[in-house]
Amino acid sequence: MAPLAPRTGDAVFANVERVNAELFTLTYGAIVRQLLTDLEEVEEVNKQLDQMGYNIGIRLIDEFLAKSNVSRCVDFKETADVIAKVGLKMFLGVTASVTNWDVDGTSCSLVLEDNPLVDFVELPDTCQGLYYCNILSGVIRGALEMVSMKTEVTWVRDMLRGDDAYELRLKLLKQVPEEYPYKDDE
Amino acid sequence: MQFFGGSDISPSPPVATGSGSNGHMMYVFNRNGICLLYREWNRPLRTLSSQQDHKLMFGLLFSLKSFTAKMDPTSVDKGNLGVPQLPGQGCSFHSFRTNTFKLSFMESPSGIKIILVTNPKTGDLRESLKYIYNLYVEYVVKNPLYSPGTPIKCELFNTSLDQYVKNLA
Amino acid sequence: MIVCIAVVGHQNNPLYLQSFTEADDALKLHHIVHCSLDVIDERVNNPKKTGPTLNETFLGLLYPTENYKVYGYLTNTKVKFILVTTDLDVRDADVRNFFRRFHSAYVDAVSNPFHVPGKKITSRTFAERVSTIVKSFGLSTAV
Amino acid sequence: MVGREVSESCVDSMIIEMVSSYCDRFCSAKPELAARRIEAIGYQVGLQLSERYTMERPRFSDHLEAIKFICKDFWSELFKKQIDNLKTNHRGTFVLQDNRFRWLTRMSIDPSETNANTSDDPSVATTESKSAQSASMHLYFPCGIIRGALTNLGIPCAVSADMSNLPACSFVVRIKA
Amino acid sequence: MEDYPEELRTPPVTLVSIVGFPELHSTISTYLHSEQPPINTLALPDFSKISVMARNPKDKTLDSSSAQPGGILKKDWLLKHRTRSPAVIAALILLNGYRVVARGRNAKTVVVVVQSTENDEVSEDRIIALRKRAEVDSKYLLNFVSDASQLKESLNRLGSTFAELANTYYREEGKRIKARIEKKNTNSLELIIRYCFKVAVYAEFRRDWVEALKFYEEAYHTLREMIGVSIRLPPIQRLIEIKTVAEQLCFKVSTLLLHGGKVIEAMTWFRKHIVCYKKLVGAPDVVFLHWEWVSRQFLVFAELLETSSVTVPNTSSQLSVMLEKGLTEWEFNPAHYYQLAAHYLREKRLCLEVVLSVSEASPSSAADGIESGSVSVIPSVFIGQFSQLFEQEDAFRTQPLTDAEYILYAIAEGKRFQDSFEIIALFKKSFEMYNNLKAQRMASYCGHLMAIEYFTIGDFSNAKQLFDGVANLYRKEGWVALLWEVLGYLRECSRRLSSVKDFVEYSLQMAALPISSSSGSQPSDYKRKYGPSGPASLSQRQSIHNEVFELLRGEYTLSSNEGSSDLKVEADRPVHLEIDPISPLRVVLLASVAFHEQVVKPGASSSLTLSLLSQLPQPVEINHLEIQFNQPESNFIITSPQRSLLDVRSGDQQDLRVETAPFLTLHTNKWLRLTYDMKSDQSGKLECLSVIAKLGPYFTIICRAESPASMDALPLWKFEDHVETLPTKDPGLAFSGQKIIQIEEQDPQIDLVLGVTGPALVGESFLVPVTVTSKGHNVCFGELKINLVDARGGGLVSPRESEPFSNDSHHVQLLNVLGPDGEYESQSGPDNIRSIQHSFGLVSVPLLNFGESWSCKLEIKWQKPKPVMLYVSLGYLPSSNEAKEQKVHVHKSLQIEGKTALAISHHFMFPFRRDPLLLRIVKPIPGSDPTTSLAFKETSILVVNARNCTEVPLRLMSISVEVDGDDTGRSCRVQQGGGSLPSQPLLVPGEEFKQVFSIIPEVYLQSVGVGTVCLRWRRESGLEEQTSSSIIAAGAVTRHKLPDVNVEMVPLVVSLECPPYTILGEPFTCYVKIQNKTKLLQEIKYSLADSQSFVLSGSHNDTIFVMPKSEHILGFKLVPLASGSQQLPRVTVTSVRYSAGFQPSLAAATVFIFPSKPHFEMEDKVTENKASLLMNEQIS
Repeated sequence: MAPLAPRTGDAVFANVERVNAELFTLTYGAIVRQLLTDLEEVEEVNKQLDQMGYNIGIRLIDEFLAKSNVSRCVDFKETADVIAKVGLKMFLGVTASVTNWDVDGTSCSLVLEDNPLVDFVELPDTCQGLYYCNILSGVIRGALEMVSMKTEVTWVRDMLRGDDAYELRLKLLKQVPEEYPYKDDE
Repeated sequence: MQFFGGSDISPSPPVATGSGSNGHMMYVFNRNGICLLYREWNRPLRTLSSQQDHKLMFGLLFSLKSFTAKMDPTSVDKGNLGVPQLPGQGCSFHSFRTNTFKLSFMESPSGIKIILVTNPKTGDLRESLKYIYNLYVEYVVKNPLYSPGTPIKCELFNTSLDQYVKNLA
Repeated sequence: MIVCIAVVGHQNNPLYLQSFTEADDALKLHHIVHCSLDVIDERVNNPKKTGPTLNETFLGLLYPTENYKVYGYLTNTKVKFILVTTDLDVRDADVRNFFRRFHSAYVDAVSNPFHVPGKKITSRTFAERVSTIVKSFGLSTAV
Repeated sequence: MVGREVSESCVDSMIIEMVSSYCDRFCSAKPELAARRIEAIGYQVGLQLSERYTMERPRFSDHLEAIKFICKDFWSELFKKQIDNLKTNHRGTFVLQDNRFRWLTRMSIDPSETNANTSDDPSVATTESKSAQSASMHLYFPCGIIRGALTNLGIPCAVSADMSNLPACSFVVRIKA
Repeated sequence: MEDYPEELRTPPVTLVSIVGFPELHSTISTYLHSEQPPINTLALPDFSKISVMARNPKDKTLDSSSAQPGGILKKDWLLKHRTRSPAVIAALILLNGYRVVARGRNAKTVVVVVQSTENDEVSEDRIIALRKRAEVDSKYLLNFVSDASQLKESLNRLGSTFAELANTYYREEGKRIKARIEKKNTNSLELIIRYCFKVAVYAEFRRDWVEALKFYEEAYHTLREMIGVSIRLPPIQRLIEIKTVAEQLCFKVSTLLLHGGKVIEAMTWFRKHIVCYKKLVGAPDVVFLHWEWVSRQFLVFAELLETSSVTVPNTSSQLSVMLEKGLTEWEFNPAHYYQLAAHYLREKRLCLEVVLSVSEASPSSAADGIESGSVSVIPSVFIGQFSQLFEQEDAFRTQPLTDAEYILYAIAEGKRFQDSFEIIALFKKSFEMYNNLKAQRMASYCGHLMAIEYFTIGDFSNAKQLFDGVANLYRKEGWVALLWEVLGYLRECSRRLSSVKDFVEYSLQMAALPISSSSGSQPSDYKRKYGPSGPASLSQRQSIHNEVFELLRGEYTLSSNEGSSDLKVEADRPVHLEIDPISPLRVVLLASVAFHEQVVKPGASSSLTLSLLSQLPQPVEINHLEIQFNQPESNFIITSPQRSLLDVRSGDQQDLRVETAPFLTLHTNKWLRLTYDMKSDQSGKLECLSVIAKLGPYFTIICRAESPASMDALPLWKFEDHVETLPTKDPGLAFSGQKIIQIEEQDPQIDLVLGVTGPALVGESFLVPVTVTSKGHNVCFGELKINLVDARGGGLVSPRESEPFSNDSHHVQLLNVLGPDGEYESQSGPDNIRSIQHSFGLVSVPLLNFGESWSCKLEIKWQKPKPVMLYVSLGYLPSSNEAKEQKVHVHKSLQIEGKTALAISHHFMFPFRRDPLLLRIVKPIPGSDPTTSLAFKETSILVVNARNCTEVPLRLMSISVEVDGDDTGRSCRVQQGGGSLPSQPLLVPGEEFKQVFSIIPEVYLQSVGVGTVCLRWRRESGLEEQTSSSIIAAGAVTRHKLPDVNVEMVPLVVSLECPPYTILGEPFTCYVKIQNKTKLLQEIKYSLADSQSFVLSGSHNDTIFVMPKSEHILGFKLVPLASGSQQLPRVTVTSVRYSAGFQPSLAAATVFIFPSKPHFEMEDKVTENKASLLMNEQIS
C-alpha cells in the first residue's frame, strides 16, 4: 500500500487543535520583555531567543512530520517549500513565499507579510538591534537540523524595523548523514 | 479516548483482528542511535545484556538499510556499502519475517526509528507504527517534563502503548 | 471639536494626554482633566448619584467648565478615559461610540509587550489611531 | 486580527521551552528565582488578557463577580472550558478547580520515580521531589496569569496551585486585604 | 450680594402709616411688626408731618406720558415703597378733638377713634357725623380702646384691618400698572420693563411669588430686547445700564426660584443669563468692567446657593431632569461659582492692567480732570447710570457723561481697588469648600491659582507654602507637566525669598523630571500659560541643570530680585542636601546598597555592591563618596583616580579606609555599580546607613542607603515608560539584596556539661551538677542563665490547683544554686551577682583561664510529678577587655522527669476478737465514699503501706502520723505500733513497707481528722556522695493525708475469748464477753450453732439481760474432735434494742487443734502469734 500523500497546509491547519492567537502573541511578548530585563544586552536576548527557538524546533519537527505525512526531507528545495507552505501554516496559520534562490540552490528567502508574533508589538527606541521574531529562525534551524540539514537562518527584513515585510534567509551549510554511533571495537 | 486533540491527522488505531498479545517487544531509537525506549511484552528467552541487545538491534537496522539501498534496482546513485545515508534517503525496508518472529520497522525523516517485533503471522503493521509514532508525539514529545533525546519515562505513553499493542493483529 | 483626550491610570496618574488645539492651553487642559478625576471619584464612590446605569463603563458628562464639556469613561481595570470637547451640544451616542473605539485602541496599545503596565503610553501607532478616531468624532452616527 | 488562531502546540511548546530555559539555563541554580520570573511573565500576560477580555462589559461590583468572570469567560477564552468548581471561605480565599487542566493533560511523571516513592531509598526520593518540583514549575505561569488578571481588576492577591492528582489542578487565590 | 441695597435683598414688607397719638405708636408698631406677615409702620405724631410721605407729583406726568424716559428703573423707587409710601394711612383721633384727614394718593384711609376706656360712651350719631366728614366706610372707622382690658382686641382689630386694606391697596396698584402694560400705551421698552418690575414688586408685597416671578422674568426678557435697539445713552453706558438692571432682575428671579425650592430651574436660568450676556463684552477699554460684572454674577449666585443651602438632587426623577438639562453634581456646589467668580475677576484684573498700561502711556487732560475731582461723578437717579456733578456758583447741577469721560471715570475707579485680595479670597473660599468635599484635585487647582495670585502681588512666602501643597499632589499622581509649572514657581519663590537650599532642591527636582523634549514641545510663548520657567522640555531641564551646578560650584551668583542679597554658594556657605526614600530628590540621587551574603563569620569578608542612580539630564561628576555604617570603623571612602586625596582627607576622617573607583560619573538613568570587600570583627548586624556624595567643593548630598530588596519603584519615574534596570547585575541580589549583614559571634571554645542522673523524685531537692570547662577561651564576666520550662508547655505555676503540700503554687522550683562542694554559692565571693526565682536563675561564673573549669549544682524541687526542660546558657567574654569583645554564648538544655517516690496507702482495722457494735448513725451521703467509722474511746488499728515506685532503692528514715496544722489539739491518740522503725529500712524498687498504728478516738464527732502520714526518706547510693550537703541529709518528706473518720459511741462491745490453739480431745472453754457501755438494760439474744468438730456444753440459745455499765460473760466448754485449724461453733449475738446482730468473723472464730501436745516453749509463742495475727483482720 502506498504511503498517504503529504497534506496541504490548509488541510493540516484545519485539523490541528487551535487556540486564539492572543494568548500566544502576548505570552511571547512577555517572554521577550522579561529577557530584556534579565539579560540587559539586546545581543544576548537575540541569542537566547534563537536558542529557545532551536529547542522548540527539535520538538515540533516530529509533530509536524507525524501530522503532515511528510515522509522524506532530503531535497532542500522541497523542504524549504514544505516549511513555507505547510510548516508555518500548520503552526502559525500563515504561509510564506519562498523566493530568490541562489544559483546552487543552497540558500533562499522565506518572506512573510505578517505573523502572529508581532501583533500589537512596537519596538521602543531602547531596543533597536533586537530581532523580535528571532525565535522563529531558531525554530526553523532546529527543525531542519532534525532532518539532518545544518542551516544558518538570519533576518533580512523586519517590519518592526520599518521594512515592508519579514524576510528570513535560509542557508544550507551541509547535510549530515546519520552515522553509526557505536565504536566497532566494543 | 481523546488522543490527538480531536484531530483526525493520525490514522485511527487499525482495528485489532485475531487474538491480541502477539507483540513481543518494541524499540525506539533516535537519530543518534540512543535507545529511547525498550518495551517487552513477551520475550521468553533473553541472552544478552540490554546494552548489547540494543546495540545489536541498531546495528542490524543500520546495515540492513544500507544493504537495501545498495540493492535498490531503481535508484541510480548507490553509495558504496556501509556509507551512511540521510534518513529517508534511498529506499528502505519496512519489515522482515523469520520463522519465529516478524520485525516491523519505520523511520521518520527526523530519524526516529520504531521497531516492533511480533509473531511471524502478523500482517502489515506500517499503519500501526505510524500510529505509535503519533502516540510518541502526543505523549512523549509534548510532555512538558520530557527533554528530547533522553530515555522515555512517560506513564501515559507506556499505558496507551501497551493498551494498543495488546490488541494488535 | 475634541480638544483633549486623556488616559488616566488607577493611581490617577496620567498615562496618555493629547490635546488637539492650536492655542497652547495645554496646561489648562491638564488641569481640567486632573480636576475631572474628582468628579469620577465622586461618581464611583457613591453610585446612587451617577446618572448612567450602575457600573456602566461610560460615566457620561462629568462637568461643564465655562467653555468645555468633559466626559468620562471608566474601564473594568480602573483606567479612566477623559474626553474634553468644545461642542456644546454633543450626542451621547457619539461620545459612547467614541469611547468604544478609543477603548479598543487603548487595549491594543497596552498589549504591546514593551508597554509597561501602569506607565505612560508612548506608542506612535496608538497616537495615530487616536487622532483618526478623534477626527471622525461625531461625523458618523453611533454604530 | 480578531479571531486569529494558531495551533495549540505553538503555545504549548513555547511555554514548555520558556519554563525549561528559565529553570535550566537562566536561573539553573536558584529555582525560586526562576519561579519568580515565570510568574512575572504570566502576570504580564494575565494583565493584558484581562484588559482585552473585559472590554465592552460593565464594571464588576464585587470580588466574587470578578472571580466568576475568571472562572467562566476568561477561562473558556483560554482553554475552551470553564473552571469546574469554585469554592470560597467568604474571607477572601477562593479555590478554582479545573478537573482537566489543559496544560497538564500531557504531563506524566516518570513511573519509575512514582513507584520509587514507596521505596525508602533517599536518593530516589530526592529525584522524585526534583521531578515534582520541575512539574510544579509549569504552574507558576498560569498562577501568574490569574494573579495578573485579578490584580488588573483591582483585586491584589496571591495565587498558588496544587496538582496532586493530574491532570486536575486547583488554584488557590488569597485576596490581600 | 452684601453690596446690594437692603430693599433689593429682602422681600418687601407692607407699610402703613399712623398719625396722631404718638404715645400709642410704639405699642401699635411693635404689635404690627410682630404680625404674621409683619407690617412696618410709618408713625407721624400729627398731620403736619404728613408731607414726609412720598408723593412726587412728577410721577404722574412721567408715568403716563410716553415721553422718552431717562432710564429704566429709578434707583429710589423700591426704597420709597418700602419706607415712605404706605399702603394704609390711619388717623388716630379723639372723638371731640377732630381735624381733617389728609389722604395720601390711593392709600387707604382708616379713622381710629381712640377711647381711654371702653365705658365712656360714643353716641351713634356722632360717629355717623364723623364718618360723613371723613368719607370713610363705616367698617374702616374703628375705635381703639387704650386701656389694658381692651388693648389686645383693639390691636387685633387694627392689625387685621390694616392687612386687608394693604392687600387691596397693593393689588389695586398692581392692577393699575398692569393695565398700562396691557394697554400698550407706551412703546418704550424702558417703561414696560419698569412696569413689569413694579407689578412684580407689588406682587411681592402681596407675597404672590408666582406673579412676581412671572413679571420679573418678563422684565428680564424685555430688557434683553433692548440691547442694540435703545439709543438713549452713549453705547458704553447704555450697555452698562442694561447689564446692571439685568443683574438686579436676574438676582430677583434666581432668589425667588431658589427660595421656591426650584433648584434646577434656578441653575438653568442662571446658566442662560450668563450665556446671553457673556458675549456682550463691550468696548475694548472697558472690557474689564464686563469681566467684573460677570464675576459678580457668579459671586452673587454662589452666595445665593450657599445661603439657601441647596442639595444635589438624588431622586431619580430629579436626576433625569438634571441629565437632560445637562447639569452635573458640581454645579450644585457654590465652590464651582466662587471659583468662576475668582476666575473672571482675574480676567478683569488682567484687562484693567492692559488698559492702565495704555492710559499711563498717554495721560489725557480729561483724565486729570476726573482724577483731580474738580468734577465728581455720581450715580444718577436711574439704576446703572452715572452723571457728573458740577458746582456752579452755589448750585449743583448734574449733566450726563460722554462715554470717554465715563471710561476715564471707570478706570479711575478701577485703579482704586486691589482686586488680587478679592481674587485670593474667592479662590480660598472655593478651595476650602472643595477640601471639605474631599475634592482634593479641584481644591489644589484653586490653591494653585491662589498661589499664582500671591506670587503676582509678591507675597512669596504665602505663594510658596501653597505651591508646596499643590506640588505634593501632582508629584504623588505623577502629573509631570503640572508639577513642572509649580516647581517653576517654587524655584522662583525661593529665589525671591533668597533661600539657596530651596532653590537648589527645586532646581534639581525640575532637572530630574521625566520630560523628554518630545513631550511639552510648545511654542515658546511664556505669557502666563506656563510658570516662570516656561514650557517643560528637555532643553529647559538641561539649562536648569547647568545653572544650578554653576551656582553650586560657586561660579555663578543668584540674584534674588530684591537686589538686597545676592545668593552665592561658597566655602562658608556650603549646601548639604539630605535624601531619604520619601524625599522627592530621590530621583536626583538614589543609593542602593547590597551585601552579597546575609550572614558572615567575624573577620571573614563579604562583597558589598553600591549602586547609584541619577535622573539628572547631564552627567554628574562626583568628587568622592563616603559610605557610612552603623559600625563607624567600617566606614570607607571611594575616590576616582582623577581626584587627589587632598580634598578627601578633611579633618576627622584621617583613619578611614580609602577605595578607588575607575570613575565616579553618573549618567542619566544609568546605574553606577561599585563592588568592594567588607569585613568586620564585631558580631551583630552591620548596616549601611548612608552614602555621602561630595559634588564640587561646597556641595554634598547625604543619601540614605536602600536595600534593593525593599526598594520600590522610583517616584515619578514609576509612571514613565522607560526600560527599568536593576541596581545589581545579579538579578538574585537585585531582588533579595539587603543593606544589612549579620555577623555571627565567634563559636564558643567552652564545654558546658549538665551532669545529671535519673529522674527526679517529687519532694526531694534534686541536684543538677553544671560544669563549665574552658577549652581555648578564657571566660570573663561569665554568666550562667538557668531556666525551667514545663516540658509539656504551659507554665510551671498553676494557681488554680490547690497545692496542699507546697506553701506556694509552683510545681517545680529552682530552689538554689550550690557551689561545687555543695555549700551555698552566695558565700563564694561578694562580686558574685546571683538571683534565683522560681523558674529562673542567674549566676555569675568566676574568671576561668584556659583549661580551668568551674562547676555548681542546681537545686530543683518537684512538687508534682511532671517533666521539665532545663535550659542553661553561658554568656561570656573571651578576653577581659570589654571594649572590643562581644559576648559569646553556649546553650545547653535537658529534660528531666519528675517521679513520685513512694506510693502510700492505708486502711483501718479493729483489734482481734473485739468487736464494738457500730450503729453508723451517720448514713454516708450516697456517692461520696463511705467514711470509715471508729469506735469512740476504743482502740482501732491503722495500717499504712508505702511502696517504692522508683527505680532506685530508697532509705526510709522515719514514718509518723502528724496532726494536721489546721485542727486544734489531738482528736485521737495515735501510737506507733511495734515502736518506731527498727533501723531505717531500705526499700528496693517496687518493695512495700507496712507500719501499724493504734488509734483511739478521743472526741466524739461526726468527722475527725486523723492526721497526715509523714514519710521521711532519701535516695540510697547513687546520690550518696552528695548527701554531704545538709539538706540532703535531712532527706525528703512524702506526705499522705489520712481521710477524716467518723467517731461513734458504742453501746455494746462483744469480744470473743478463747485460746489460740488446743489439743485434740482436751476440753477447753471459750467466752463471749458482752460489755454494755450504755446506762440502759440491754436485752441480748444469743444462739450457738452445732459443729461436727466439737462437742460443746452450755445452752444453745437464750436471752439474757446485761446490766447498764456492766458486762456479761457467756462461757462454753468445748471438746475438739478433729485436729487442724477448725471453725468454732458459730455464735450469734443479737441486741434486741438495736436489732443488730453480731457474728465473729471466720478468722476470729478459728482455732488450731494439735493432734497431741506439742513440745515447745509456749508463752512467748502466743504473743508472737497475736502480733502476727493482728495483721490480717478487717473490720467486718
